[in-house]
Amino acid sequence: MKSDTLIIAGRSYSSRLIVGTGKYPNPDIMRRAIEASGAAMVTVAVRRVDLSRRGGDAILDAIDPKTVTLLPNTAGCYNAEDAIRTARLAREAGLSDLIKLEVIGDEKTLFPDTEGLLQATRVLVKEGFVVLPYTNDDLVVARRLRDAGAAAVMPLAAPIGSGLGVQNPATLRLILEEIRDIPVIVDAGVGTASDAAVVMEMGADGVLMNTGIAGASDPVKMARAMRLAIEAGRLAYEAGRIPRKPYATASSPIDGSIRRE
Amino acid sequence: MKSDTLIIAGRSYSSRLIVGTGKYPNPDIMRRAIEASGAAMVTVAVRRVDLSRRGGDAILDAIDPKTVTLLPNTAGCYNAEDAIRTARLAREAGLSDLIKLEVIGDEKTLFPDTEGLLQATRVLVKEGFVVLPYTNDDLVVARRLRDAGAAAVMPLAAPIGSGLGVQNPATLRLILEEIRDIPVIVDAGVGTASDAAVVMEMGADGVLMNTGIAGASDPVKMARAMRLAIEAGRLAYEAGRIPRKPYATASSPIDGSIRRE
Amino acid sequence: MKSDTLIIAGRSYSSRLIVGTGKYPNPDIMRRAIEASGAAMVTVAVRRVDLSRRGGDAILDAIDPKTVTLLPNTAGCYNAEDAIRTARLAREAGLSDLIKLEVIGDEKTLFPDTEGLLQATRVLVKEGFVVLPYTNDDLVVARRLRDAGAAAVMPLAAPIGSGLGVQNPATLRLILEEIRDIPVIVDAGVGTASDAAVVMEMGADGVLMNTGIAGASDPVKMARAMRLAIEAGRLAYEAGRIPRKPYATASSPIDGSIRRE
Amino acid sequence: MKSDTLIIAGRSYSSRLIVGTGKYPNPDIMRRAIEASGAAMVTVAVRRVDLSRRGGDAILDAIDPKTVTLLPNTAGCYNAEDAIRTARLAREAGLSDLIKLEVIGDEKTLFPDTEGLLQATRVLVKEGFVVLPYTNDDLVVARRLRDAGAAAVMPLAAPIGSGLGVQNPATLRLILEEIRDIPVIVDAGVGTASDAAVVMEMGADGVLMNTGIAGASDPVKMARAMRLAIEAGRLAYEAGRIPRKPYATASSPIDGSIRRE
Amino acid sequence: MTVFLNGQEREAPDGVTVLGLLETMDVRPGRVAVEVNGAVVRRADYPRRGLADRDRVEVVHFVGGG
Amino acid sequence: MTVFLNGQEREAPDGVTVLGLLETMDVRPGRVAVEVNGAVVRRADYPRRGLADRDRVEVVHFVGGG
Amino acid sequence: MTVFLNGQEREAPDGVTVLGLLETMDVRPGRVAVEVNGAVVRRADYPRRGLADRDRVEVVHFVGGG
Amino acid sequence: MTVFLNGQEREAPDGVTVLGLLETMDVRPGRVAVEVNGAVVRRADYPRRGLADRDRVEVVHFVGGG
Repeated sequence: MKSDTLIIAGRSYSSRLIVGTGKYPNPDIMRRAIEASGAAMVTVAVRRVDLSRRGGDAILDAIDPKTVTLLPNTAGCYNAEDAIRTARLAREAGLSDLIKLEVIGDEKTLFPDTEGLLQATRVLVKEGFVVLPYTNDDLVVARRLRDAGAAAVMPLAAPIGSGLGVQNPATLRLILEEIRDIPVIVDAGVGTASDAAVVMEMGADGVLMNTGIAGASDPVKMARAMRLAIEAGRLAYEAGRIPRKPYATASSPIDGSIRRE
Repeated sequence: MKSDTLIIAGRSYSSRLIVGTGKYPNPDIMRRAIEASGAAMVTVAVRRVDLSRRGGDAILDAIDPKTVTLLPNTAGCYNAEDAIRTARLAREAGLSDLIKLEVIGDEKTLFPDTEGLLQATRVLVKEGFVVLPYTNDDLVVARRLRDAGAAAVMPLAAPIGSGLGVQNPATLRLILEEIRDIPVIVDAGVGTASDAAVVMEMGADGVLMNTGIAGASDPVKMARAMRLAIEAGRLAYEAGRIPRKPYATASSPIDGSIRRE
Repeated sequence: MKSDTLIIAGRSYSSRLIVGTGKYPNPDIMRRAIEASGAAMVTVAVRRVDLSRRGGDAILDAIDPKTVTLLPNTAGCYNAEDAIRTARLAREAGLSDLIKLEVIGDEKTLFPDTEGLLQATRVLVKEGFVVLPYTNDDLVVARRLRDAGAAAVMPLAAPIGSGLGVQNPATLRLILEEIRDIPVIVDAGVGTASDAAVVMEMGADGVLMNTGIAGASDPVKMARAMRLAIEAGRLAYEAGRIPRKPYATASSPIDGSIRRE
Repeated sequence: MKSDTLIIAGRSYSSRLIVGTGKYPNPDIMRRAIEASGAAMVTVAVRRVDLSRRGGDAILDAIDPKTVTLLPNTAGCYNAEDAIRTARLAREAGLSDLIKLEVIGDEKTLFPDTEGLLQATRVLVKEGFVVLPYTNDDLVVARRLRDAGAAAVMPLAAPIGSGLGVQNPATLRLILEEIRDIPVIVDAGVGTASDAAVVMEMGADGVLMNTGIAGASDPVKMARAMRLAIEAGRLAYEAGRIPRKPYATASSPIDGSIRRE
Repeated sequence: MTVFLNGQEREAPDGVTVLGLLETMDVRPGRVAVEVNGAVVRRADYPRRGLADRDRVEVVHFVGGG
Repeated sequence: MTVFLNGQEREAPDGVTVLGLLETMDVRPGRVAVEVNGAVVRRADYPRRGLADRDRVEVVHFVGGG
Repeated sequence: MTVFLNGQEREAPDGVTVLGLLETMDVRPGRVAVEVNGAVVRRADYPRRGLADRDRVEVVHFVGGG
Repeated sequence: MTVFLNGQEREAPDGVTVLGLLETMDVRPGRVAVEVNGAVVRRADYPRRGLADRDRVEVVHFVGGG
């Protein structure tokens, strides 16, 4: 069904929801939550193998890359160079050119360093990566990322893990109006189902989230809630909502009711 | 599934969504929208038979009271007396004691006259009605309706047909905290899917809407959106959302990332 | 100056700010805060004389009823009868027919019992009181209070002492549109200066507050802030603000700037 | 009085309000509005002399640079180079090294191009300018501007001329928390007095506005409103507001009221 | 005789019953409710409830509403 | 005799007036209001309004409030 | 010779100075700033800074702006 | 010789290959990526890419992340 299809760099994914794999209570809950979410793409981080703990390839034991597409990220990189190195390693470790590009500019908020992000995007696009940059809600930066060849732009709704929902609908709306040739995927800050629905109703092409699901009291149930919310939001966007009015409009007929004379 | 069950006056309904039957483009779209909504209860208005147009029982041709429960309303009544008369007629015309009680106090906003509402509730409860009063977000009134024997309280989110969504989450939350023995069903003002999800996430037992679906560009699609949104909101409520935080929390591990030395 | 004049029941007061006298750290700070607020009217409560503590007429030692008008309240009354008795005692203890009428319906929120409020208003208006009822943001109730002869209506912005500011601008705006022949004074819930300015910009005739000033870290400074904010809000209301626009409009000339060729 | 003093690059200004000089109905209203605003600094644009209209030095006829400090801007510049050239011309035309630096990245929103802004800031600081950059609400950019030697950072509240007020309090608050050694002056988007008060209550050091005053129905009255609002907001910030609470707290004593037995 | 049917003055045969009146209106009794002078008439009573001159009769049914 | 003064039982001289009662309490009559058995007593009547056994007397004044 | 003054082509006497050009424009030198070929000319240099054929000259001043 | 493996100094046999190093670590080569002195080593090259003294080697893999 068209409402559910997300196309990135010419490839179709059967869900508009991308989920992270961090911070779950245990691998089993993660696996069941991913399944309940219906996600076709999941993010993973790139980290040094822990030499003291032999084995421990937990993430690929829990997730079958044949059923979901892996989207490696460059989380934890604070400059373009580290992000580029991490992207190259991710490509070697994985199976595709997909990279969720993060160049972080601030430890407390994890807000992107947009200068570094643009720089890294330009390098990685030239190297053939399918770059999905995590950015802020700056329209000018979004346009430059697009012009630099990003395969999508992924503005934040709110700080990573904050659960605050869309903090500035006006700027997000401007990006959605402007960026029409590649997907706009809202990445970070979604705390609950309605936050996801709001984003989809604004016309976003998809939502990426991790903590909102993994940190819920019942991650599997929340994963299902998110899946339904994203479908609901997309359908509402397509269905064309009623205009907002300051006064009431009766839904029952005005005439013919019983009145004392 | 428990998440979807709404219990009113001891009887179970298979959906938390109640939909109106007014203002659809045509009966066929209405029928399909109701089906797509999954609603188990639909509202109808009570009006004088139009003597000039013979026949015309359209609503009961389009809706089969064996598959959905009819909930007659007293829309258009501006005082307790008219509402009481209308309720009695509705019971005679219909098949049950259910009544969606409206006593309107203002033509422009269709806000309830809570004095008249309390008065009519007291009378109708004594006559054996299952009274579902449309009220505002006044906690004191909600408690009195409950104490008067109402089978649910149905506070508005915003003016009828306005599509504004919950205008005062704080007062609605107070009602949800206080009224725990009978359902709280949010009635009126829901404009789009996320509005419905928000209400359910606050812990509402159900949502009643009409214009939000009937007035959408594609009512059938919006009906499905609302159904999913209500399920999503309820699941999110049950799943226990993450707390809101002013700063970020990383979803990928802090340590082990690649950094220049 | 006209912007600063509040007229109640035909009498002019030189400030649109009415302040309470409860909860100050000490009488001296209260006196200085009232002075800094510029208020021409202050509220007082009616309480039993404490027989164990001789003397203790503190409030009238700190406030000179010749320089500010006393507005006794019926705070703490949970039914019309208590409020009526308290109003009668207040008239005897004081110098005027002014009464700030409170009939409380809930201990946790201190929301008004609007049924009892209407009842008490009707009785006290007949006895010649100048009734200023503390009410909620229910338009229908506001109109009935006006029709019952109230000298003003005083809807809350938010719960007493909560400091939340206007919780539902839409309903407050409806009251301000409807009630034009008597003052609308927003009573309760103002937490800081901008909250007061917002209310005045919406067209309120005045603001009544207590905790927002008395509970601030520096009550005297906050009193001055509130005075200025109320003047600012009123002036902005009279000055006619610019319309809100989704996009930018340059404030410098478009043409004639220096550009590379 | 300390509350009213704004210090930029070691120099004190007697008001926290900076006003623009564009878009007034006529020079006389502009002059009176500036006076009513109490501003000690006013912005001007740099534009080509109109060779067809001889004379026409209107702005310096209306404003006496001895009584208010001129702050030339680089409005209309869409890249660092144009902004730098304009700044140099402004210094030659004027009397000081002050420059309000704008590098615009989008015509519809007039949002800044933060890459170009950083670049121009670095150049102009080296040339001895006192750079006041108009920026967005990006914390990472704000910190870099500071580190590049900007004399203040001037994040927008909303698009220039939009009158929307602070669109993202969370991000503005983060900037105010982080940038403590130079002033944070909110530039653009203030529509009415309460918008200005809100910004000052958050701890901003000043506000720069133009359209909010010049475009009001009565600019002189609105100028006065803005002056008072900024004082009120600053005083409230210093006075320490009460905490927000979800429930009520009585302002009159709990005990000793009259109750039926 | 004259009855006020849904607010309109109408001629009706002397002593007509509620059921008789509904039949002259082509209304199916199973889907309406009837009030005479402000009091509901139970459906079972339609055949025997006679009307008097100047009675106010309301005949209502369900229509679409919210 | 016994009166209930602000809810507390108190002994008072037989036939004491409101004014007399206030004086025993050290209360300045000018700043209080008095209710006896639910009805307000006007200030001018304090000297002549006598109290009876088991009367309920309320003596109130203004305190700080919002 | 020809100069480009504020983007417009203009005839000017050979070897005219910035000051000379401003005078032909009736512009008071004290309130403007001048750029020749992208570089600012200091006010003190107006009398001696000569212009050459096809020079691009910008003459700007302050106008109302925000 | 000494290599810096994931930031830690380690002894390694002279001339060891990337594959050899991974084997001493008990790491399955199919699930990791390797960087030597800042440059990625393709998986096919692990058996023949020899390491030198003081080489900086990074061995990474996928872990849970958002």
